[in-house]
Amino acid sequence: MTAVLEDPVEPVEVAVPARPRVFARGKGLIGLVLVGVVVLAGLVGPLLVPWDPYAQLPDANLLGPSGAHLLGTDDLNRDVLARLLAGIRVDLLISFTAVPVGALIGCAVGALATVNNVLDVAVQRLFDVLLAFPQLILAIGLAAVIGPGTSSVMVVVVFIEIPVFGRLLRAAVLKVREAQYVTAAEVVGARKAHVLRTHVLPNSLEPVLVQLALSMSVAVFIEGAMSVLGIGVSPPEPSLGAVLKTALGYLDLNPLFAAGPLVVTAVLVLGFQLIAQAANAARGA
Amino acid sequence: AVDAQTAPAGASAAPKSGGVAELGVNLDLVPANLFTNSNVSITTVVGLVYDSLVRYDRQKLEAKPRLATAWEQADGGSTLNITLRKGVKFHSGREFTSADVKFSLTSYADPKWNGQLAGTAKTITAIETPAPDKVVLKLAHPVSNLLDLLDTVPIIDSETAAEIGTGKKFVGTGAFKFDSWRPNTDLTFSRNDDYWGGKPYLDGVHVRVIPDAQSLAAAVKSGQVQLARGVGYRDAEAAEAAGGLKAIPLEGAELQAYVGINVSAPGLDDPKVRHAIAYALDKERIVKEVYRGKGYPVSLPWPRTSPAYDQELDNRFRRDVAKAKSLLAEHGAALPEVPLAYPGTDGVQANIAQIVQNNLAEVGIAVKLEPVDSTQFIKQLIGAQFPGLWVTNHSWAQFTPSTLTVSAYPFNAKRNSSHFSSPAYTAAADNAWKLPDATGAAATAAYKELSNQLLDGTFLAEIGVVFEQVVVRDGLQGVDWTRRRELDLSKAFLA
Amino acid sequence: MTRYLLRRAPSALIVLWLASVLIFLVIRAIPGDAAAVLAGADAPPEVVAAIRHDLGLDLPVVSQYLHWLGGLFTGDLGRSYLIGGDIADLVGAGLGNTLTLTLAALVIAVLVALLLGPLWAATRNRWVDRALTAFHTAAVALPTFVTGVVLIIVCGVWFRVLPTGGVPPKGMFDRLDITAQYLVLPAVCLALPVAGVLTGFLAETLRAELRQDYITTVTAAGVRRREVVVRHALRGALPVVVTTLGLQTGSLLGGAVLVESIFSWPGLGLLVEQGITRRDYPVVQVLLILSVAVFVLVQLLTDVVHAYLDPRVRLGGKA
Amino acid sequence: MSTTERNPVLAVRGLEVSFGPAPAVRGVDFSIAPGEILALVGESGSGKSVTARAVLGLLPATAAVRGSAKLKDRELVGAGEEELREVRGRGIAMVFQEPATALNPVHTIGWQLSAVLRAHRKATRAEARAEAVRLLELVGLPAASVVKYPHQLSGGQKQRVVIALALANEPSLIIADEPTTALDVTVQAEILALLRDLRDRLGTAILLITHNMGVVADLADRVAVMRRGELVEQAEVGDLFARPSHTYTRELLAAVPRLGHRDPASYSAESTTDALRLAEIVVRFKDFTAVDHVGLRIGHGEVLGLVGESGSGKSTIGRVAAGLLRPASGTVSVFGGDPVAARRDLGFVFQDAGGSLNPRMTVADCVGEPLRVHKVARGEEYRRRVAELLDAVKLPASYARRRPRELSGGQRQRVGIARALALGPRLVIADEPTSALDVSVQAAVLDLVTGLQRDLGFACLFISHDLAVVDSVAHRVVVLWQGKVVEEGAHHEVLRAPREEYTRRLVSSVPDLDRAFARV
Ligand SMILES: Nc1ncnc2c1ncn2[C@@H]1O[C@H](COP(=O)(O)OP(=O)(O)OP(=O)(O)O)[C@@H](O)[C@H]1O
Ligand SMILES: Nc1ncnc2c1ncn2[C@@H]1O[C@H](COP(=O)(O)OP(=O)(O)OP(=O)(O)O)[C@@H](O)[C@H]1O
Ligand SMILES: [Mg+2]
Ligand SMILES: [Mg+2]
Ligand code: NI
Repeated sequence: MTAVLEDPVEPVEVAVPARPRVFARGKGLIGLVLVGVVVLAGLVGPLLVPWDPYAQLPDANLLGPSGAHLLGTDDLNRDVLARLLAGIRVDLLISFTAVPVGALIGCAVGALATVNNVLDVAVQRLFDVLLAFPQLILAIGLAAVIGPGTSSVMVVVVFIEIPVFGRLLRAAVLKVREAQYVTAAEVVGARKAHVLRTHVLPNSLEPVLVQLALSMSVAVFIEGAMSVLGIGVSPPEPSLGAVLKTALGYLDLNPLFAAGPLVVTAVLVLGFQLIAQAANAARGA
Repeated sequence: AVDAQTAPAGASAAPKSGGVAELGVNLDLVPANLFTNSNVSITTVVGLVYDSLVRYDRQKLEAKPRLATAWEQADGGSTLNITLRKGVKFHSGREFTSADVKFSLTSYADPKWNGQLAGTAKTITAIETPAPDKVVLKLAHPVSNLLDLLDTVPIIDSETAAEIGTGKKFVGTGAFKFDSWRPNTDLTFSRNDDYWGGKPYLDGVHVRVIPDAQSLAAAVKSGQVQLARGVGYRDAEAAEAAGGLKAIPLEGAELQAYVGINVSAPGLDDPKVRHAIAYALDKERIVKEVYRGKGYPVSLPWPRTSPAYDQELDNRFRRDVAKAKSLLAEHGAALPEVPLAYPGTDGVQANIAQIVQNNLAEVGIAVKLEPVDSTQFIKQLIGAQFPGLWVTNHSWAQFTPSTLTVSAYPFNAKRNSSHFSSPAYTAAADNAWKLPDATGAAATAAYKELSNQLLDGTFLAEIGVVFEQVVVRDGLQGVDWTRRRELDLSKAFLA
Repeated sequence: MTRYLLRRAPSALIVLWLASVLIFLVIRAIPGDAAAVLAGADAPPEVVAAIRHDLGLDLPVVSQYLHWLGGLFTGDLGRSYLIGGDIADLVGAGLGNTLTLTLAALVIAVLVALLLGPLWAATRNRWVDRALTAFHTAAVALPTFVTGVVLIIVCGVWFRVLPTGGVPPKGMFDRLDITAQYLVLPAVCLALPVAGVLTGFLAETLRAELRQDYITTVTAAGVRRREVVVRHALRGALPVVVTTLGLQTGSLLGGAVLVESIFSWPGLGLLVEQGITRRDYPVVQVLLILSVAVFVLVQLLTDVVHAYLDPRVRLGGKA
Repeated sequence: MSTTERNPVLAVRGLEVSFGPAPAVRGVDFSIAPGEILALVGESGSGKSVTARAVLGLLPATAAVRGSAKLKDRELVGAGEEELREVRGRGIAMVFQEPATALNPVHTIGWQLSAVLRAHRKATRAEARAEAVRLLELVGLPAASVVKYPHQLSGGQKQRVVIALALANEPSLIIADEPTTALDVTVQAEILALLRDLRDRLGTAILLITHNMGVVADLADRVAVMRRGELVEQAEVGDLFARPSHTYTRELLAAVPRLGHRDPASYSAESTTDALRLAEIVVRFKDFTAVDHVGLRIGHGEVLGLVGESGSGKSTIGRVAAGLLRPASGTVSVFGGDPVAARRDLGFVFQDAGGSLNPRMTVADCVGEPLRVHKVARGEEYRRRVAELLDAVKLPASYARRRPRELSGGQRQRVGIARALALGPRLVIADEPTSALDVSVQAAVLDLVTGLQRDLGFACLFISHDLAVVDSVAHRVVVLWQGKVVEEGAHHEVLRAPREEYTRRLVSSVPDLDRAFARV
């Protein structure tokens, strides 16, 4: 028998998903742009608005939109646009710190638990318990324990995200552990720690990244709902939820009050979803 | 309305019988608190079901007969002889007698019920019932606010009193019989045909619990309820503008918005600083923007109808930033950041807190807002645990002035939330209380002294006298209320 | 199936037990106490202490826990301190209302998802796709408390076609048309986010399903596109959707807290919020353990339905 | 050929398909006469499937199709969706490669047959059901199969169902895209017989897509050879095997492994110890016995072929030998010790090369992992060793930085082999190292393995279900059936003159290429 292919010719059936390009071009790019716009608004927006979000302006009670106050003023005579822009910062702070922290704790616990069967069962039951509390009820309960405020919103978000990420990573690890390349590493005599570090974890993290994007928008929701319940970010600090809560009381007077936070939330949610979808697609799901 | 004078404006149509009035309230009943709490649904139930012995007129502090037809002092104020109305029946059908008065007053003094006027009730050393329609009260010493007690204590049926706490039965002699309570849902009442004051026009009353204030406003705007209690001030204003209904301030049943001050907190122990705080408050703005003008700014707790009201004294703390700053300068040392507690879920208080923070910042006092949930707020109020300032409402100043200083917890001369005590204030409070009569020259002098003490001490800075308001559709007329905000629908009708 | 349930039972019980401990401890960690609320604003500390004693709040925590647990097993849920009455009665009344509301919301969400999901997955029309993307974003991004307020203003105040809130005066089952009127706004409000999530999820799963080989098989056999999507692909997507639906019950129960308050719907969500703010421990404890139980039950149920929908599991092949 | 030209069922002219700028099919012409079986062969990725799908309009929207494909008089390229639907199933039906995924797992066989039947004609449920039973009987399945779900059928049975689906609307042409690749040789033989029988009885034309020359020899009337999107040769099957005119065709035919073409290779034991010795091995999964008292031994430098149909326990034995699986009973010894302890001297080549490489690691990292794990070499020395290994499997150094998914299947397999050789093993376990590859690549990989084995002299457990492949590499062969050893001996004896009934059946199922080559 003669070898037909002496030299490696152009690879046949090569399916190279050009991930970064696909991601950055389609939905992912739009998503990044949407989130980027909001982040930018939060970062530089307050510099462009002449009003201090905390300043209670004399004789400016519940003014409608005008040239001076593009979105009007609220019940405490503060410029709504200034508060909206400053509020974005607070929400982004919550999203970008609490969610990763929750994710980190969840992932650490979820991954560690897979090492030992008894531990695994215990951790899984614990996650079940945490998941079993409806999010808002958990929020009300925790806020009652630690008192309302930004930090309590963060704690609530962390608690909500822990089981979500814990379960996700655990499932991914269990699946990856069955992969042939893990067996391949075992068969050359690699240690457990080596296998976990170089093979299992890096390949389990992708669903986590997708979930991270989705959870970012969940955090914005939780903040809003907690503000409406009066247990969110404490006044006078502005947040999307706080601005929305005020706006809801004056919808009949000026529907535009509510438009600001709603548009921002929608843009954020859409942006994060698109990113998650694109990440999903890039994964080949 | 008991008398035409106090009937709300607009009651013009001729009364006619029939129909069930639909009411909406934003808070549900807490049966165990029936005699201590004064939330909207409790005061609705008490007003519909129960009667008191006397009832104050809403303009002047003058008691009118209810279940008592006559009363007179003896022994220089240490004895009160009361004659009761005859032929009055409880909703259970049982005849009302002097024994029921004794039972009700005794129950009220029981610490378990923890009635607000327990201090006054405890001065009653003996209750004699010489005849079914006669009651004699023996007092340890004369008190100026005995009639407040008789206005406040609901006459309850001794046979069913045990079931009040469970919310299963409320039996009184009032215009409406209590039928049922479904927690978080509704309360139903039907007409008491045997009511001593005449058969009510309404067939019944249905009270719905609508916890969301905005939904409550929507319900009354859409006509689903004819009367709503607990609608926000701005919502009420907007609803009124839309037409078809009125927001009626409950005049005579005034509330006071105030900033409480813990005088043992660092910095706040100096009366100069407390005065500076009082000067710094923008009371006009709070009344105008938060209460939408439903009230007026004050420096003292007394409403304008109170015998203690003194315009000159009341004008003492008008907003004066310069004065506040100079007082602070006199104090010298820089103030640490002062915590300000408020009930976090109460939008009105949250707004007041933010305005106060802003006002104080202007004169150079840094304030840190601390929202606490309502339960914890009450606990801290009772336990005098507020670390610095707090904002909330108080009442009782609409009654005999001495009632405030002996009963209301923030003012109690012996022990109050502010940790304030001064022999002069204690003496002035005691002096005003132990008067046999609530009005007259002696009383006026005593009240003036009391007011001066309050202003000097300033352990709480009053913001304004404000009103609860009920939003009533034009179709429901003849709505009345007591000084304790109890709803009286005995003469109400659906036009 | 019974064997399957029996196998799952121990872990469900462990979850419930763990939850009961957690609930009990966390609630006691909440500052502020019921006695103070009960005593009222002007009560002297002695009175508060007396009330504490009456309520058994001065007993050691462990014996309070055991007492409560014992009560749960004997069906004695205890009495509410502050809301008043037997907890069993309170919860009974609220449970019916909440179940009605959440089931109605669930039905709406599922119907919307079943209608729009396949349409979205199968459409080749750009405008339909955009409209559905917009719907999905709006449904997911609009918080319940906003839709609730807007729905009330529009349908209850401006047009006055529907009641602004409350429950049917004569009970849920007196006249179904009236019940429907009261139910529609809160149910739609509660259903919307779930419908959005579910629609998106169904469409996503369907798209994956439509890439499967067996879809090519039937397409190549000349089966109509609509039929391919609805009769062939949808069935395969259902098991996954059922699982998602199960996980969404948590958000339905949580959403009920806001929706019930906005629409004055006297259910468990309202009760739990009230219970926590008033420190009515016994009520909160029972409600939380109930919600955990519901969640656990729903998970079991979705597993069973999943198994039923997937013949590979049902008939004992590999999953 | 003349009949074909005059009255073809399907006539394809100048068919071009491109995905974006890259053309996948560039101008293909062929036609099929009624009742004719045309085989379309060619290496992987040459455009066979794309051609077939283009005919039925089953390509994704990203594909641009030009040219013409006529079913009788009906033009299919550019036809509307509804028009194509009319044709699909009734004019042209399709049979796919993977019977496991070609059927809807959540519906019964009967339901799926009915659904397809009712796509083209009005029929009541009962009528459709009766027709479904008839179809199942036509493809040799019991009537009771209608109520079964796909997972309750074996692979061969599933493929019969897929064929029944294709037959449901009596098409004039069936396109069968690799209908037997996923099946065992024995099952493959049955399916091929069925297709031939159907053609004979119903007169249906068949376009058979495959890269298996044995299948072609067995079944086809005519052959069309594709390469890189072009049709390089078309001929009657006999002509093609006897006189291939195109070089590519010649290469293709030469690469096909054939039973009995290697000189008998014998192995003489140099030492008394064995590289691998299994004795009385039993492996159970729950209550299923996968390996039942199996014993085998491999001497130093010996290549042992392990054959048997799918599920017979071959991979399981491989895993036991590598110490990846503990047997329920029996002893395993590698170089006289525990297999886990001997891992430094052991190389394992996985069946699924793609799956056995970490998608995040570069080719160099994959190959070098054993060196790193055992800290054999580092720095410059490490890089040199990796480069040597890549060179040994004929992968250019420029590929070192690529990720596994940027390689072709054959290249991935080479990476797997390089990794297995990294530590200079004395025993290599190769589990179906070529089953995922097409003939030409397979030939290259086999060549590589035999060459390396000869040079390095390691012992090898060579697992495969392809008897011809085993015949061309092994010294000795062990035949496995349902977890038991049924026959064992030198490769030329067992595979050319089997003694056992089962082995005979296995050998006779292998398509006889020699006859095709002999046919003129
Ligand atoms: N959807 C697609 N998008 C882009 N390229 C494709 C697509 N489908 C197939 N191709 C490309 O078209 C070429 C021909 O593919 P095709 O599937 O026809 O090969 P084949 O001859 O059937 O190979 P095999 O024997 O592996 O099945 C390949 O290079 C492949 O990468
Ligand atoms: N982890 C497992 N759990 C349960 N059953 C298993 C497991 N691994 C293998 N089996 C079963 O054991 C039997 C032998 O499997 P094995 O993989 O050894 O077969 P094989 O001969 O390699 O087949 P193939 O040619 O398809 O690779 C099969 O019936 C398989 O279903
Ligand atoms: Mg192909
Ligand atoms: Mg195998
Ligand atoms: Ni010819």
